[in-house]
Amino acid sequence: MEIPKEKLLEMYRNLVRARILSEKLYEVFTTEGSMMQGLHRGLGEEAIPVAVCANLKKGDYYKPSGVRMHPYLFLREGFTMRDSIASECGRDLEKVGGHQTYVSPELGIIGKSGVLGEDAPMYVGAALSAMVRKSDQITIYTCGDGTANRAPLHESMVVAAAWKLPIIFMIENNQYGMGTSVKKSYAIEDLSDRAKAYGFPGQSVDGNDVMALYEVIKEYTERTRSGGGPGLIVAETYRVEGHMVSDTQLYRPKGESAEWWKKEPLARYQKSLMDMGIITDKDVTEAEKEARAEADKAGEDALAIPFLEYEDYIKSALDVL
Amino acid sequence: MEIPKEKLLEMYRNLVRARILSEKLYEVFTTEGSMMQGLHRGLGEEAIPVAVCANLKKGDYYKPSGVRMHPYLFLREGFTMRDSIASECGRDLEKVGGHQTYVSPELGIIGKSGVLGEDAPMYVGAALSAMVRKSDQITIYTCGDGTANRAPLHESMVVAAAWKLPIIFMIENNQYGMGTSVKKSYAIEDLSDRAKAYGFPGQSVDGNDVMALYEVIKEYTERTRSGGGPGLIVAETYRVEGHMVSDTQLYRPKGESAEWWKKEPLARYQKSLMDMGIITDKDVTEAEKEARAEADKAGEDALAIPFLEYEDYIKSALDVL
Amino acid sequence: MAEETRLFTYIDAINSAYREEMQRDERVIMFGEDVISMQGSARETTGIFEQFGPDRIKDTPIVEEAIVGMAMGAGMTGLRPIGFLMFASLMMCAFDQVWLKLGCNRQEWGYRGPLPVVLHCMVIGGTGIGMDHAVSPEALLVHCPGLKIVMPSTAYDAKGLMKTAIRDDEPVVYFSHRGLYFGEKEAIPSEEYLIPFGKADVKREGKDITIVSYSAMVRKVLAAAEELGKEGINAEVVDLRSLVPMDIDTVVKSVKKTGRLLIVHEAMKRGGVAGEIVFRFMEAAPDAVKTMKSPIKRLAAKNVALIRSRKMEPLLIPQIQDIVETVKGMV
Amino acid sequence: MAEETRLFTYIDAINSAYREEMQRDERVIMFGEDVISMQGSARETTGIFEQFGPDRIKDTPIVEEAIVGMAMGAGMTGLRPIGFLMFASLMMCAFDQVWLKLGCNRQEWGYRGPLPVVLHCMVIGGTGIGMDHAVSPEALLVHCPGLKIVMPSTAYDAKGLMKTAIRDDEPVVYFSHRGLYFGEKEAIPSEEYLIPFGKADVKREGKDITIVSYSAMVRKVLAAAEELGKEGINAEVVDLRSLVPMDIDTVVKSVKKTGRLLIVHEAMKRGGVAGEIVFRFMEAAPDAVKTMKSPIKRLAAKNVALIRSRKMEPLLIPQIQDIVETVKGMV
Ligand SMILES: Cc1ncc(C[n+]2csc(CCOP(=O)(O)OP(=O)(O)O)c2C)c(N)n1
Ligand SMILES: Cc1ncc(C[n+]2csc(CCOP(=O)(O)OP(=O)(O)O)c2C)c(N)n1
Ligand SMILES: [Mg+2]
Ligand SMILES: [Mg+2]
Repeated sequence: MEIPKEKLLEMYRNLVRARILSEKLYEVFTTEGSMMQGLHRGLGEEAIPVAVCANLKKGDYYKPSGVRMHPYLFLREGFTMRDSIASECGRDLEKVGGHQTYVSPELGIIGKSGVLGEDAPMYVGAALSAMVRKSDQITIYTCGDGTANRAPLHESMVVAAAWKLPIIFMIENNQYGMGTSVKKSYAIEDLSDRAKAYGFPGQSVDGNDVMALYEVIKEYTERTRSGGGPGLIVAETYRVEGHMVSDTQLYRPKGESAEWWKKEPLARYQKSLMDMGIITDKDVTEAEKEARAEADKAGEDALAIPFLEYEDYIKSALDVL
Repeated sequence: MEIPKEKLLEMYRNLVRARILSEKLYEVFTTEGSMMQGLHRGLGEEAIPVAVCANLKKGDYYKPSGVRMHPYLFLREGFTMRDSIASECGRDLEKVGGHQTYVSPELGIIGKSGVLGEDAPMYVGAALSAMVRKSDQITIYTCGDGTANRAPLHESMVVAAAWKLPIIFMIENNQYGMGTSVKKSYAIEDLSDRAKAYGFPGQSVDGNDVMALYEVIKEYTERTRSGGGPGLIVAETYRVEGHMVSDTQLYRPKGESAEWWKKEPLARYQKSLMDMGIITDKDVTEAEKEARAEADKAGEDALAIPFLEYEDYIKSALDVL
Repeated sequence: MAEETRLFTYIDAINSAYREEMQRDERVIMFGEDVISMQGSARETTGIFEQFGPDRIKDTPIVEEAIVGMAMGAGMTGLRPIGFLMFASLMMCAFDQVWLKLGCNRQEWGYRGPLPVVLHCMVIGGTGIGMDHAVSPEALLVHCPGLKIVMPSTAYDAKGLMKTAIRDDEPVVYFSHRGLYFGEKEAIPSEEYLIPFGKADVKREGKDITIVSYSAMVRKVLAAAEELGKEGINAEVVDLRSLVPMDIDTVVKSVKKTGRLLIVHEAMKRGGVAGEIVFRFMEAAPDAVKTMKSPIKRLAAKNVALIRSRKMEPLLIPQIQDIVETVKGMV
Repeated sequence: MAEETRLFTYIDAINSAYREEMQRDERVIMFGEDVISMQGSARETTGIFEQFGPDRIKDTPIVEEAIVGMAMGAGMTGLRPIGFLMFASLMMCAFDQVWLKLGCNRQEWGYRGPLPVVLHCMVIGGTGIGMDHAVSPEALLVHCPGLKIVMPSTAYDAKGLMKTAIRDDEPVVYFSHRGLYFGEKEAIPSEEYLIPFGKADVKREGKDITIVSYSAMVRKVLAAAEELGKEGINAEVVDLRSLVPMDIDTVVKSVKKTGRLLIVHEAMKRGGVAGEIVFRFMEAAPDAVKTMKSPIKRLAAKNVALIRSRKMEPLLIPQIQDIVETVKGMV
């Protein structure tokens, strides 16, 4: 498949923006008074949302992987980096009419569950809804390798398969669920074998390779959108940092992370595009500069957003007594 | 594989006994004052517990399929037909030190859940326990095709696979879960494909063919007992009656049940054994006569068992307040 | 049948609410296990498939978590789903979905949009089927921030409350009771009517004691009240109808008149809804307790699991005679 | 460290109970998510793997239902498992396993054998992590027939109650509170000790009001009592320690002395444990309410979901100042 040049460039700019958001999040986290609720970031895993968003249409439902990938939703139409930072810091987020977590059905996101994986059936419900409403919206639900073992993922795949719903499940296999290696939590090598249990297509792909990802996602979304039913894509990547800041990472073989970092998506993609003659050093510098400016402004704007007032929350939460 | 003659005869007698229990249960159900809690019987599905029990050792844990196969536990050492009937009628069952449901860890049964499938993790726990205790006990957990779609089955298979536990999962595929055909609840043809998701062996077998069942179960139990980890066996059979007595069965194509009844296990097995020269008409008559006598006595004995007294229950249930 | 005579059983009434609302609003859909193939647990969904077709009603595989979660997802994306769970106990398999997702997440996320989901579950205590099927879990849900809880005791209420539930923009858990399904038929208005949540109904007037109850227990309380009436004890029976929101004012008004309060529920005593009712009562009328003619009491299932036994299970749940005796001990 | 000085944080105390009991009885095993790789949610299991090896402690995949169910199965077949759930909220994903299987089935089946299972879960309200993580679900379990519920507030209690839990032949749910984990160190006896369930502990004596609480709220109540003391109001603080069984006698005794009762818990008010406490109190001392100096009150989280916000969440849970003001309103 030949990926159009504009797509390649769009994804490049987005990957740079995503990476710079990863960095910004750390900055914000360490900023006194930001009130950010922990830091679980997706450094090195940014290629996945970039490639997904490049394949989505307006109105499609998309949930990035559970713990760490939510902020990259800013890549979708209707959202901004500022929203992402504000959301992580519990600021008043007008997108949801109040505060906090990205929820905006019109913009294609219906929430995320802190209890991992419990949001999968909701997204299946969105897919069902699109089918009943005879809309051509598709749904992409992503979770981590650890979460993929959970009960609701299974029931979700069971119904999606039985009803041939327009949903694609993605597993972001970053090799760890907190401190537990996939090697310990799975007896299969290729996580996309899970699809065989349900009777829909499944495929693993290098999750640090933007173009490979784009192509697989394109194939799957096209099939699903034209009534081909569910699919499962496993994106192989790596969590280069600890699960969260305080993680001592003793469970991890020395050097493993450094080895993987050599395969991180941005440098690789940049090099490919340069080799293909699509970007130059100057483009790189410019993209970074722009993204940096965007992120700085977003950080400032986000932290300037007030917190929801206590009374407003109580009132809006409709205390029924 | 050559099945020893004694095994063949043992299974024959057990299949006759199981069939006659099926009939007896209906009698008891329609007996005034028996207080039987509904009738969901396993008529025509008796080959499965017969072939399983022929492969179990004392101390192995075994749970027959959820709704309808529990009474056939009498085929195991330590249990009797009387226990089965008493259990279905809520009579005082000394096996559990009180009443009701078969539970007797020493005899290899640790209970069953009315909420279907929720007992699977318990049986995985029994398998774990055997492994930790360095015992060679294996566990066989069976559920129906409908139940096999449920969440706890999935999580059970996930851990069993990850830890290579000595457990065999069996799906008794009788083609329906209440009124819902497997064709509607699965997008796969062969339910044993589920095993591929976990990385252990899986196989489907004619669940109305005693000898075929015996051989597959033997292969699987031997592998599991010698440290080979979990397996999945799907026994293809058919629920020839309604889900329960009041079931109008409108969901079922006319004639489907009659067609399957031609394949019911007892007549087939009887014919095979006769063709093989292992039994004669006389053996058949005798086996039936004996089993009938056993069942009649069991019915009488069971209904003569008193109900637990209210105070005893309250006391024994340890009302902590 | 029901249509002609305008006499409805409880289950006819629910079925008729389903149909009227599905007719009225095509966004209303329903799904659950065997809702087509077996018309639900006990014919709740008779005729729906024939009338509304496969887009509006669906049989699911046996996947309780998915049923509840899908209802939430469909409810956020333009539909008004009714998720059907055969038994209320099956909610236990989908508890995170019911409690944290449907109940809490909307508030936790700050999402202000509609979440028009009805979960309909059947309670079935008293038939000997055991705790695994027969648990009445309302106390667990009353403790959840964002769920409305409805438990009707008559055909009339069942219909009016179901219609309100389907039109509500917030999640509602609707518990029907199997013990009421095929009871005596009631005349029901042929004109459309709705019953608002949070309005208790005085099902019987009296002056000697207030008995507060809901769902199938109301029938037993009314029978007990009849018996007590013969002995000159006049009980007022307050049917809460919805537990969230809870109409405590009607309870206070009644107790101020009678001076006595007994709360009766089918669910287990320890940790049951009686505790919430009594605290709400004391908060609404802090001084009333001082002048009451007898201590407030509760009557509920014993603090043990319902046993799977047709003989034993009914003994664990309050019966008419238990109510009669408890009241006699109070007046 | 802890070993030398005999000064223990709450989490040291739990860890030391684990070790002593695993040392004492080789049937005690434990498993849960990341109990080896990350030493639990917050170092609960430090050193266990090193001391007892891979047969006795296991990291599971992320499978909460399986963790609880396996504990039950292992408990019925000769072991004494501790199932570890990172957050109490994760119990919601395994609710049928906890409530109907572990809690009810033994009674429902009539099984009389031992079921020595401990579920250890962490409660973490007040840090801004939101309802999905921070829910304190004890009220749901108090309504379950066959579970014992333990919620210690000090390192001393945490150790003694954990040891009792591990030796109990019935299922125990043990809630530790993250807010206490790394608090001030306490001196703990170097000799072995156990604390029985069902014995409340008067953590502070007083004569003006009885404040009943448990878990982390006890610390806040004690701080409030100190403040009130400065203003001449002398509060008696009763720490229930276990909710099932519940020691209502100590509460009655205290209230008979003080004439006032305030119940404080971190979980949401509606349907919370305060309702059960007050009903137990009225059942145990039916006449006491008549002579009390002020109406019984409860202070608990607002009837909304805990929001995922470091700024807002703490405001939804009772704080020291709320307790002080409520008490002032009562005396
Ligand atoms: C149901 C549930 N179990 C456990 C946790 C605690 N927890 C938070 S993140 C995490 C690891 C998730 O791993 P994975 O799904 O692979 O996502 P990743 O962190 O690698 O992106 C765990 C166990 C949780 N939040 N929800
Ligand atoms: C979790 C759960 N969901 C639904 C039910 C109601 N129910 C009882 S039997 C049954 C069908 C089970 O089908 P299957 O597993 O194929 O077993 P079979 O009846 O065919 O032996 C259902 C849905 C239940 N008991 N538990
Ligand atoms: Mg991961
Ligand atoms: Mg079946």
